[in-house]
Amino acid sequence: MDFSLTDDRRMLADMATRFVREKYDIESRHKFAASDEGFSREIWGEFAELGLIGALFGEDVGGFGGTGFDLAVVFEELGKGLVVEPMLANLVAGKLVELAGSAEQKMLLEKVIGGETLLAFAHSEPESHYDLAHVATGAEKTEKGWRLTGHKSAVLNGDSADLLVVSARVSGDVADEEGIALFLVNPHAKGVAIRGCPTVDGGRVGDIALNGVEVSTHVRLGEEAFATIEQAFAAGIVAVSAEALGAMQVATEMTLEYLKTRKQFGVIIGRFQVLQHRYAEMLIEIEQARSSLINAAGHLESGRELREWNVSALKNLVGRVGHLVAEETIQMHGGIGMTWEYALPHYAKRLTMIDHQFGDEDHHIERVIALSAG
Amino acid sequence: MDFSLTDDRRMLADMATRFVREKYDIESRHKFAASDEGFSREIWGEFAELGLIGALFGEDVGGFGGTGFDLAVVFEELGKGLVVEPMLANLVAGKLVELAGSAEQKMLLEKVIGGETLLAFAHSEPESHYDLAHVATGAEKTEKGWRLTGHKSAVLNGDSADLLVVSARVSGDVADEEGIALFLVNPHAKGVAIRGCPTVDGGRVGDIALNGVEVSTHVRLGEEAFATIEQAFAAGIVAVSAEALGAMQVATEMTLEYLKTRKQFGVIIGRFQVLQHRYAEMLIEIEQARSSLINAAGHLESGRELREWNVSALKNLVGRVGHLVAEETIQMHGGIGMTWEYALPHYAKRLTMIDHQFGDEDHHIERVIALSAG
Amino acid sequence: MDLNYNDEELAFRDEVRAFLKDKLPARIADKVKKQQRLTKEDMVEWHAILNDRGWLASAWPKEYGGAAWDAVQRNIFEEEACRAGAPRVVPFGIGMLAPVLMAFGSSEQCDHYLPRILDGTDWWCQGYSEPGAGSDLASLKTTAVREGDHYIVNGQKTWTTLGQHADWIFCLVRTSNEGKPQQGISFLLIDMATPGIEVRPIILLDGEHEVNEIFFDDVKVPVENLVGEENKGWTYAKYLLTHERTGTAGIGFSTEGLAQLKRIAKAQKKRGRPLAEDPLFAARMAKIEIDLAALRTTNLRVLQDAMSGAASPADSSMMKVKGTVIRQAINDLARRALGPHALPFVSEALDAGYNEPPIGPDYANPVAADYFNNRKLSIFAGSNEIQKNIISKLNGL
Amino acid sequence: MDLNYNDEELAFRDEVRAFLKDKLPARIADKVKKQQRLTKEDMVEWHAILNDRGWLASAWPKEYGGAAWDAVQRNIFEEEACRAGAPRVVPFGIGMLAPVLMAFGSSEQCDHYLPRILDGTDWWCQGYSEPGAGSDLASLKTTAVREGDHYIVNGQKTWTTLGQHADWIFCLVRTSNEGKPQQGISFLLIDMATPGIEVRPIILLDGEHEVNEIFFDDVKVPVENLVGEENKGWTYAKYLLTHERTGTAGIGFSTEGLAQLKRIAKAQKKRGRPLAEDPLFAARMAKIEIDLAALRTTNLRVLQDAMSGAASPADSSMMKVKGTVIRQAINDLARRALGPHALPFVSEALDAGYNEPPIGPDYANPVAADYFNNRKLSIFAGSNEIQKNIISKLNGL
Repeated sequence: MDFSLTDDRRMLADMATRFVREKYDIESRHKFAASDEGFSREIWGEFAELGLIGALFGEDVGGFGGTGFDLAVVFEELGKGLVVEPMLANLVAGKLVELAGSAEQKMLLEKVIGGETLLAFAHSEPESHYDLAHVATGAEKTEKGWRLTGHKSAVLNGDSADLLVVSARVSGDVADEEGIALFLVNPHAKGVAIRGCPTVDGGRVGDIALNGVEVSTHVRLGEEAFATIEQAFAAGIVAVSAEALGAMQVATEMTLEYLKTRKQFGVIIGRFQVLQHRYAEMLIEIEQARSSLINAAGHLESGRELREWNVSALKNLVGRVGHLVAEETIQMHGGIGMTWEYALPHYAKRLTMIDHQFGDEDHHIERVIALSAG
Repeated sequence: MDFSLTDDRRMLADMATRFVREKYDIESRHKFAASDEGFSREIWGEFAELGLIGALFGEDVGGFGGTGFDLAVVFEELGKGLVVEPMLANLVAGKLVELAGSAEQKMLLEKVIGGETLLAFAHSEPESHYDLAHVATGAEKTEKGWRLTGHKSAVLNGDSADLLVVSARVSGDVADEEGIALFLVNPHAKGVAIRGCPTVDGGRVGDIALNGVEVSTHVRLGEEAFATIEQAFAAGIVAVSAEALGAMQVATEMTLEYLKTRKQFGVIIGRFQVLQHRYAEMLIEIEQARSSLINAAGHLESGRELREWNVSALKNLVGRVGHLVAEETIQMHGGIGMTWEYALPHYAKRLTMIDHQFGDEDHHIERVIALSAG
Repeated sequence: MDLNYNDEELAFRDEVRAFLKDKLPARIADKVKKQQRLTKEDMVEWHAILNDRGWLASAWPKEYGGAAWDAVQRNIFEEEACRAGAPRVVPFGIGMLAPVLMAFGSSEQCDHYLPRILDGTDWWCQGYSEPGAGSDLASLKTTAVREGDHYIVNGQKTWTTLGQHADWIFCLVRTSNEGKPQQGISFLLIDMATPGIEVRPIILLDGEHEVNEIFFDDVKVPVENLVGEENKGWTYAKYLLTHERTGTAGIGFSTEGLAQLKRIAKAQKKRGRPLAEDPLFAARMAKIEIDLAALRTTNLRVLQDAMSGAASPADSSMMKVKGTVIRQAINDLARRALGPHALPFVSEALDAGYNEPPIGPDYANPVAADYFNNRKLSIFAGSNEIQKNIISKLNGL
Repeated sequence: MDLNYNDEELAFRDEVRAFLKDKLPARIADKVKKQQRLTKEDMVEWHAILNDRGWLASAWPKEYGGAAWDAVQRNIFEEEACRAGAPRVVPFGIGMLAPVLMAFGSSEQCDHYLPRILDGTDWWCQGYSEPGAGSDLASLKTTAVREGDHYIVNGQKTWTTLGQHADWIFCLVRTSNEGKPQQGISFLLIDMATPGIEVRPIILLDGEHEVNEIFFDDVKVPVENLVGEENKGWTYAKYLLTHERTGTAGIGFSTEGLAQLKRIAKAQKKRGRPLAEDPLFAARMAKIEIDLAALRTTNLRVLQDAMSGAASPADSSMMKVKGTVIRQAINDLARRALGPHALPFVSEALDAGYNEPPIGPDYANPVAADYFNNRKLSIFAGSNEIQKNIISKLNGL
C-alpha cells in the first residue's frame, strides 16, 4: 500500500500546474471558450509539446503514460484551470483506437499525441440518455464497406474533430450490447452534417447527422465494440472526475478566501458557525471524492468487474459531491457568486455539468447495484 | 377555504390535552408500558368515559365523530403524551367493522366505544413487509364456516385484544388484491396461539399463529376486503401521523428549552448558529407535516384516488420529518438525550418506529408514484 | 376545516381564468412557457392589459385604482396567472414602492406617482443593496447630503433588477451617521434621467443581463422627493417586509415548474421507457410533489392567518426558505432529466424569432441555464441563512 | 501509488486471520455476530487470549510487552477482528491510559500499572466527562485538594463506559482555579475500591447499562497516583487525541455492519423478492457502500500520512465525522430493512442462553435498539459538531 506519487507523475503534475497557473487565467479561458472552435489551437499545440497529450496514452502507441493515475494527475490540474481544450474528447476517442485499433490505425495516435489530429467520439444519441449500449445509428453492409445512417447528439467537441469515431449498429436491437461497431469517419465526408453549439459550462458539442455515409471496410475499429466503449468510458470517467476534483479544490479555496475577507454585520462571515460547518462538510466530502478517484484510478487496469464497480462508485460520488460543492460555494458567496465576471460560478457550472457526462449519479448508482449483485 | 377548528373539535382537543397533561406524565406512561398488557385498563376506561374512543367512529355506530379531522385532533394530543393505550389498534380494527360489518356486527362497536371490548387487526405477516395485499394466511371453506391457517406477526396490541379481526385468503395468489376476507376471531378459540412481546418504543405486539382455527360463517366481515383494509389503513395513517405531529412538537419544545438553558464553553448553546439553523429547519418541516396532515385528514372522506394520494403523501412526509426530528433532537441534547430517564429519547423512539407502521417513507413514495401515474 | 375554495372563491377563480384566456396575448404566454426572454415592451403590454381590467395593482385599495383583493384572491390570481403563462407583474412600483407611498408618503406624492405607475409612465427600480451591504442592509454607504432645496447623492447601488429599463429608482440613502446604522437612513425617489447617474449591467452566471450596478456621482435630488421623514427610511423599508406575504412561497412558479418537469420526464427516454417511470427519478419527483402539496396548504394557512391578524412574523421566513428550496429542487430535477441534452446552450435561442431548429429536444435549451439562474432564489430577498436567523430569533434563540 | 497491500502486509493479514480462526472462541464470536451482550468475563477472556499471543497491546512498544505494530498493521488487525466477530479490545487501559503513562508517567508507574493492564489484574475506566462538562471538558469541576500525602477528591464524573466493571479510574481533576480553566487540571489514578466512591448506572434509551455516573465524596488518593506534574493534566489528555488515530473511522465496524445489512436485505422480502433488489432500498445501500469504500481509502491515506508524520490534525476529525455518519446510516438502513419486524424488542434475548424462539426473523431483535444506541456515536468522543468546529478552525475560520 503506497499512496505517494511516483517522481514521473509528480513532474507531470507540476508541469500541468505551472502551465495552468501561468497561461490559463480565467479571462483567457473565456476568450478561448468564446472562439469559433471553443478552444485555442495554440494552447493545444503547447499541450502536445509539453507531453500532456502523450501522458494519456501508452508507450506502444507513442505515449508515455495512459494509466489511471496518469489521467488523474493531468486532469486534476486541467480542472483547476477550467481548461476548455478538447483533452477529454481526445482521451476517449483515442482510447478507442488504442484499445481496438489495428497496428495501422494506431499510427493515428502519433498525430493525436503530436497535436496535429483531433478526434471525437460520436456515440450519444437523442434517445440514449446515458445507456452505453443504446445505438440506433445503423451500419449497413455495402459492397465496398459500410453505409452509416443515424443521428449523434451532444458529441463532445464533435464540431472541431479532424476525425470522428462513430458507433453504429451492425446487428441486434437498439439497446443490445452485441452488434455495435466503431468506424473512423471523416467529418467532411459526403452525408455528414455537423452543427456545433456551445455548452452552458463553456465547452462545445456537435450535433451530427449521418445520412447514408459511405465508408470503406478498413475504417472499422476492431469487431464487437461494447467492451471497448465501456473501457474507454472508464478512462473518461477517471479523467473527468479528476477534473471535477481539481475544480472542487479551486472552488473551495476561493470560498475559504471569501469567508475570511467578506464582512457582514461588521463580522468576517467566516466567523458564522453555520458557514464553518458547511465548509467543513464540503472538505470531508472532497476527501471522499479524492479517495474514490484513487480507488478507480488504481483499478482502471484491473479486470472488468473491479474496474467498473470502482469507476461507477467514483462517478456517483463525484456527482453527489460536485453538486454539493457547486451549490454551496455559490450560496456562501452570495450575489457575487452569481456573476459572470467572477470566476467561481464557472467552476460551479462545470462541476454541475460533469454529472451530465458519462452518466449521472443515478445512472451510476444503478450500475453499482448491478455490479454488486453480479 | 377555512382552516380553523369547529367548536366541537376544539373542545375535544382541549379535553384530550388536559387529560394528557394531568394524568399522563412520563413516569406513569413507563409504568403502563411496562405492565403485562403494556397499557392501563383504568386509563382505557377513562378514555371511553371522556368520549375519546367515540370520537373515532361515526354516529351510525354509536360514535360522534370519525372524520379525518376528528382523528387528527385526538391523536395529536395522544402523541404529545406518548400514550400507550391501544387507540390505534382499536381505531383500525374498529374501522373495518364500521366499514364492512353487518348491522349486527356493527353492534360490537358500542362495546368498543364503551371501553369494554378491545379489538386488534391481525393482518401483517412475516413476509408481507408493508404490502397491504400480501395475505398468505388461508381461509378454507368448511361445512359450518371457515378454517383459518397462517401466521400473523407484529400485530399491534394483538396480545390483549378481546376479539381479533383476521385477514385471510379465500382465493387467488398470495399478493392478489382480490380474494382477501376478514373474520372476527376469538383469541381464545382453539388453534389460536398468541405470544405477546414489547416493542422498542414502549408498545406491544402479538405474534399470532392460526392453526386450523374453525370459525362460523357469520363472523365474516363483508365480502372482498382489500378496499376496506385500504380505507381503514388510511384512517390509521391519518391517526398515527397526527400522533407523530404531537410527538414532534413535544420533542422540539423540549429541545428549545434545552437550547435555552444548557451552557457549554460558558455560552447558552442556543447561541450557536449551527443549532439555531438546524432548529429552524425542523420547525419548517414540522409545519410541512402539519399541512400534509390537514390535506390527508381533509380528504379522508374523498374518493379513493384523492384520499390515497394524500394519505401516502402524508405518511412519506411524516416518515422523513419524524426521522429528522428524532435524530436532531437527540443530537442537540447530546448525552442527556441518550438516557432512559429523560423523556426526550422516548419521543424520538416513537417517532422513528411510526415509520414502521402502515408502511415506511419508501413504501409510500412508491404509492404516490403509482397513484400519480394512474 | 375545509380545504376547498368556497363558492365565492371559485367564482373568482373562474373569472380570472376567463380573463386570462381572453386577454393574455398568446405570443407572450408562448414566450413564458418556452422560458424565452421577455422584452420591456412585453411587460409593459401585459401591465396595460391588467390595468385596463383594474387588476394591475391587485392589493391596492380601490381609491388609488387598485383591485383591493384579499390574500386568498391574490393567491388565486397568482396560481392562475402562472398556469396560463402570464408574465409576473414587475413588482418594484406596484408592490414595493406604492405601499410605502400610501403609508408614509405625502398625498402629493401619492397623487403624482401612483397613477404613473398604473399607466406605465414610470418604470421603477429598487435601490437598496450595495456592494458592502447585501444581507446586512443597514451598513449601506450611499450618502444624501442636504444642500438647500436638494440632496446631493453619492454612492453605488447594486443587484438592481431590471434597472436598465427604469425611469425612476427608490433608494435607501444615508442622511446621518449618528446613532445606530439603521437610524440615519432615508427613503428617496430619484429620476434616473438626472445627470450623474450611470447604469452598468451585471451579467449573471448564465450570461443574462437582469441586474445592474447604479452609480451616483453628485446627483441632485429635490428635497420633495424624500418620502416621509428624514432618517426614518429604515422603518419604511421594513414595513414592506411585513406588509407583503402573498407569493413569498412562489407556489405558482413551483406548480408550473413541476408540470413542466413532468412533461420533460415523460418525453425523455431511458432505456426506451419514459424517464418518469424510472424508480429513482420518479421518487425524486414524487418527493418534491409531496413537499409542494404541503407547502401549498401551509401557504393558504398563512394567508388565512394573515387575514385574521394571527400570522407570526416567522411565517414569511419559513415560506421563503421552503418555497425557494422547492423551486430550486424542481429546476435541479429538470436539469437532471435532460441527461446529455442539458449541456448545449444557445443563448440566442432564448429570443423570440430565433429560427434555427433546436439542438436536442425543443424544451431543453433554457433548462440548465435556468437552474443556474435560480440559484439566486436562496440568496436574494434575504438569503435563506438570514431567514433561518430570523426564525430562530423569533423562537427566542 | 498502489492500492494493494504489499507482500509483507498480506503475510501479516494471513497471520492475523489464522490466529483468529484458531483462537477466537466460537461462543464469543457468536455473541458478537448476533449482537448479544458480552459479559465482563467474555471480554477478560479475549484479552487474555490476545495477551498470550503478545497482541493485546498492539501499539505499545515491545519493551512494555506490546506488539509495536504500525498503523497499517493495526488497521489490518481491526478489519480482520471485526470480520471474525472478535470483541473490541476494551480501550481504557490499553489505548488510553497506557500511552499517557509511557509519555508522562514515572517509571515506577509504568512498571506497576502496565503489566497489570496486560494480565487483566486491573480493569480501567475513564473519568473525564462531568454533568456540566461534556464537549466542553475544560469546565470540569471535580476537585482534588492536596492534604499531606493525599489528594481529597470531591465531585462527579459521568458517561463512564463500563465503569461498573472497573478496578481503577483515571481522572481529570481540578487542582487549581488559577489561570485559564485548562491550566488547573491534573491527571489522577484512583482505586475504585477507595471509600467514598459510588457508581450509579445510567440506563440508555435502549435500556442498556453501559455507562455510569461516578460520585466522589472525600475520596483519599495518595499523591504518588498523580501522573506527571500537577496542573498539567490537560496536556496529557490532549496528547491522547493526537496520539491515536487508528480506528477513529470505525471502518471495521462499518464493514461488518454493511455485510450484516446486506444479509438482512437479502433475507427480507418485499412483494416476494429480496428487499435488496428493490430500487430505492438498493440505492440507499449502494450509496453507503460507495461512501465506505472511499472512507476506507481515506483512512489508509491518513494512516500512511501519520506514519510519515504528514498527517493534518484535521484528519482525525474528518474521519470521526464521516465514519460515524456512515456507521449510523448503516444502522438506520438495517432498521428500515426490517419493516414491521423492527418493532418487537425482547431485551432478555440479548443474553446468551435465552432459549425462547425469536419473534420475527432471528436477526431482527437487536437491530432497532442498536440503531438507537449508536446515536451516541455522533455525540460521544467529541460530538460531530465539535469536530466540525475543529476542522474549520484548522482551516483558519
